[in-house]
Amino acid sequence: MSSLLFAASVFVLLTVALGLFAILRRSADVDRLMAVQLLGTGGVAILLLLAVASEMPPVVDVAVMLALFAAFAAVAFVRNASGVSREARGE
Amino acid sequence: MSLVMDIWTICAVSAGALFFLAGTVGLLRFPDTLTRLHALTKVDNLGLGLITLGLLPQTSSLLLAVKLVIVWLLVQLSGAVVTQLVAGAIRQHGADG
Amino acid sequence: MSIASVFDIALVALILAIGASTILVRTAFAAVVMFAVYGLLLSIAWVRLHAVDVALTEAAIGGGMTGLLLLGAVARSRSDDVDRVRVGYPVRLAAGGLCALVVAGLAIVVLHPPAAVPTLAPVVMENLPPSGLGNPVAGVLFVFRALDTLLEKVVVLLALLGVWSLAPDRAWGGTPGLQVYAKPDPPLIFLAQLLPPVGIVFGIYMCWVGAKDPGGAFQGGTVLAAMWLLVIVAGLQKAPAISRLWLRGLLIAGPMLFLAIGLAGWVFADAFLAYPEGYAKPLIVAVEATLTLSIAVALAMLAAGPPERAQQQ
Amino acid sequence: MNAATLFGLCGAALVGIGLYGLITNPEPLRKILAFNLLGSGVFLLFGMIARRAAAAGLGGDPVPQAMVITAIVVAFAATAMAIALVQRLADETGRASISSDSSDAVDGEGKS
Amino acid sequence: MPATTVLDATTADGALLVLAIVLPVVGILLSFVLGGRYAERIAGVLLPAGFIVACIIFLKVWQGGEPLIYIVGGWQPPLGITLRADGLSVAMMVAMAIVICLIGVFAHANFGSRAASVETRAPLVFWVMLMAISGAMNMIFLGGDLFTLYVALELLTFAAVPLVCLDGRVETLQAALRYLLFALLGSILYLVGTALLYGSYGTLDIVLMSQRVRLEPATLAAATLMTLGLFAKTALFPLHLWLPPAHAGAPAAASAVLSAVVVKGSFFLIVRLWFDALPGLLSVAASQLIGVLGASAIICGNIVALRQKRLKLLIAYSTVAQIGYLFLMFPLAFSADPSPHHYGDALTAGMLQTISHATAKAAMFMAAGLIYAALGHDRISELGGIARALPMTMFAFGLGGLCLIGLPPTGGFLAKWLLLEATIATAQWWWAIVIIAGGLLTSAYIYIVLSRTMGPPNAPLTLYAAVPKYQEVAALGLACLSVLLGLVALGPIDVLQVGRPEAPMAGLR
Repeated sequence: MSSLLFAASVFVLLTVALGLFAILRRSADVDRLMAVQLLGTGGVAILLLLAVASEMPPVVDVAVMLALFAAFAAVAFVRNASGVSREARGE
Repeated sequence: MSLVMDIWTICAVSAGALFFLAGTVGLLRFPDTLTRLHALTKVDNLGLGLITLGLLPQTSSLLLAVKLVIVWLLVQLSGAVVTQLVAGAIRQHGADG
Repeated sequence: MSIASVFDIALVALILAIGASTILVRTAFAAVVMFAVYGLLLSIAWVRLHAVDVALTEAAIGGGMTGLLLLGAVARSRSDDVDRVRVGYPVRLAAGGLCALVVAGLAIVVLHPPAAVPTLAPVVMENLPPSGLGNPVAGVLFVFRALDTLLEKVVVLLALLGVWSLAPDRAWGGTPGLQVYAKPDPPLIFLAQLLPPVGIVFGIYMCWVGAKDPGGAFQGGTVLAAMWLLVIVAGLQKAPAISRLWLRGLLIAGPMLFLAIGLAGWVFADAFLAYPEGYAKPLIVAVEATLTLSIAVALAMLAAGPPERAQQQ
Repeated sequence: MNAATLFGLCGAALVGIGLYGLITNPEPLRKILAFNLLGSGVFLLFGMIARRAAAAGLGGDPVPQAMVITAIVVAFAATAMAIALVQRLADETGRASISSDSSDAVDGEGKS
Repeated sequence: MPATTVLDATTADGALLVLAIVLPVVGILLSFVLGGRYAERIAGVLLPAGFIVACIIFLKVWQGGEPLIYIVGGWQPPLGITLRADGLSVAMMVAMAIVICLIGVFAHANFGSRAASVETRAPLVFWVMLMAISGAMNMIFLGGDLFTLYVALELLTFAAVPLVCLDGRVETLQAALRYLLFALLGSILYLVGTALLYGSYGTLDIVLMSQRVRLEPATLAAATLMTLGLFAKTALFPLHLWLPPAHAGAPAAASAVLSAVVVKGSFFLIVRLWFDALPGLLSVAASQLIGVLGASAIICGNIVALRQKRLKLLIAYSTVAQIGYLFLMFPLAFSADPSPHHYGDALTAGMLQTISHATAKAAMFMAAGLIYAALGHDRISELGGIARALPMTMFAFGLGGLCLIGLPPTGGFLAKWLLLEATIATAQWWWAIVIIAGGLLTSAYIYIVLSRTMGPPNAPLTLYAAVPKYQEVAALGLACLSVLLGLVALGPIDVLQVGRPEAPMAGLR
């Protein structure tokens, strides 16, 4: 079972890597952000698979950590895109 | 019993991994940003969801199982919010951000 | 070749590719995005190295908080995306040669481990039981090398004061220049209402579980810091003015308690930073709990930047 | 080659990549990024050493692991300070770049 | 591995070492919560207290002839951390404590805080950072563990960088950023070395390491990277580019502490590394290379200093040159025909140069700061007549200059004399040329400044601000110290040999 889960994690890793590179070639920031989101989800999945495959339950905590931080890139990005920062600097 | 569990795990994890592939391909092939966002959400809820469900029978304790579900819910939440935020940003400023 | 090593090789290749593109990619925004992804992959690498404590720290600080900080910075300087002044070709060549030399040297060292690999793991495990801790890394941080940990807290405080010192004089004592949204953003507010309760519970769990399993004050504190920042950014709460006494008090509470217990060790356990027999675990847990709070406040304020607005009276 | 060595080599390569970026990138923000890469490469070297020294039922030597945790926190503090400096500088000058003298070029030659 | 390791034990009075580190830390924490109004008062109590502690430690080590050791938490290395005060550490500790205290006196004029006023930025930052520097230096002198020393090094960096840009001008911000990047690169390179050394020997304790060390690729790579990193932090030529703008742009008190104290921290670590942690590992060729860097620093630093138009920049470039002298001790100590005698002499000379430069340079930066405050500028060509207006300040500057040149009976003279003696004894005449040429160049720019200031003013001299007497006294006090340092040859200089290994040249080479 363990090697099958490893195989699944390799598969997920390769998939998201593929997606990542293809998207990073595009120049739009939104696409880059989606790539981060994709890799974030992929990373969480990989960690969960690894936790079970290598029987290291604390690894799930790492996945929780990643999941908690998953939205922050988007939050920072939107703050940038909405232009609020520029106004705030002017005051 | 454990055989049934194992088969369930194999099926669900494989299906989840396939959704990752599908989502990624969607992200690559779909023409505009909003549809790509749509593909992305499939990865969040179905891809990760199926993997989580598949892993549940293999967990050693209840706490661990609960944590797995929490992880999934958290990713769902952040995925949903990120999609909203990005879509909103696109509506305001166009796809270049 | 086992499937695990296939995974490792794929992971390393991806890390190197993303690391290199962080350096080579044209725009600063793309580089920062790359770096956020990079931190995430690195924490998987730490899991593969059986260092879950480090993986947690990397996920929280290396990836999460640093990414947050850099994204914030790049967001502020977007208008400065001017054409990059590139250094000359000879310099790049020389730099490349130097770096190749360094890599080659390090690779030789990596590939030639000493005949008998020295390890302190058995000594740590042998001496861990009196402290009542189950997590050897926490044991090293809070028992054997407690002095480092204490000094590192002072380093963080100094860095914070260094960041604050960059404020203009008129803004001293005011609130950090962390931008909030001008108008309420419903999805963001939704996130800022839903995520922090989970995050706070998880932060406390991290701190509590750190005594016996991977986790601890750093990781817990970072999560709390991130949640606080989220609430501030969403506009649900104001950033505190840096002159607030409670803020200053929280900042030093952890190091102060650590130091006090360390000094008490002089009287009750015959050495500075020694714990009296039988009381080690509760004392360490108390130190960790206060440190979690102090770290949370310190990291959040570090990420929030120097004060920019004078305090409203 | 075991996993520890593999990640050790990865760390070594990252040190090189980070160093290259630190020397050749004129933008301060990119220099800070490069410094973080360099740092994480060093941390991976620690990780390799810890993993290689696995014993007593542990997956790795906890002493270097603890050191990495300390170093990560210190690196974060450094990054925060550097970014605050860059931003203040950008606010003061309107552009985020170290003065246009040839310091970076000389840095590179100095170390080679 | 031979099991001959004799475990150290906490010596009587070892607790003083903890006190030397804890006092500044308490000061930092208290200043944070009590606020800027009290920071100066806290520093005013704790810095002299730290000086007294340093003196007591010095006396104990000198009289006892044995290093003081404290084992933190009762955990023996390699698991735990020891603090160790040998001759080198106590000499440096006392010297740096006294320099820091006098800088504190000097700084009262600029960063003094009035009671019952609101907290202001600069005073709080300055006093906290000053205490942090004092604590970090003590930690560097006493730390017996290479990783603890890394943390101490970072403590020093984070305390020093904000001092550079305390006034928030663009130039100083740029200088601070460049300094920070150099310093971070330096400490990360040091950290690589730490990792590799731990991987080879399973310990970072300096004493244990010196017993276990072998000549092998990992050790050499580690030592090279650590040394390079520390070179960058010490601003050894050609990694000195960050230093002049950073030191010249800072407020006078900060310049003094940066130039006199902070660069010595990383230099001390280089000495610790090569003389204590990895004894006898430095090859003759490598030591010659370090010597060449030092010599280039002396020549280039002095020549560039000679061409400076502004006094503070001149003094900053002279720091670059004087740092060069410190590195001349390596080729002299690790010469082709090693004898313990020259080894000790070169080490003594290096330490003496460190201390006398610290006192002299602090005095000169203070004097330059006073001139700047009085005139509103520090352009050398327009300094005419200032010697008559501020005689005590210029006297302090002149005495410091004498020490840098190396005229008897100053500490600089004794240091350079010992270096010259070592060059003759080890038959390395080429370093003697550098030392003498450096002295001549130094005397040239000191002469230029002094003759300008003693000459008649170009225009009637207008003093913008009165210079407080105690500031002049602080500068003069340091200058006098640098002169009187030459007299340590009569006695206390022996302390430097306390705790040195019996046979430093253990046959590794």
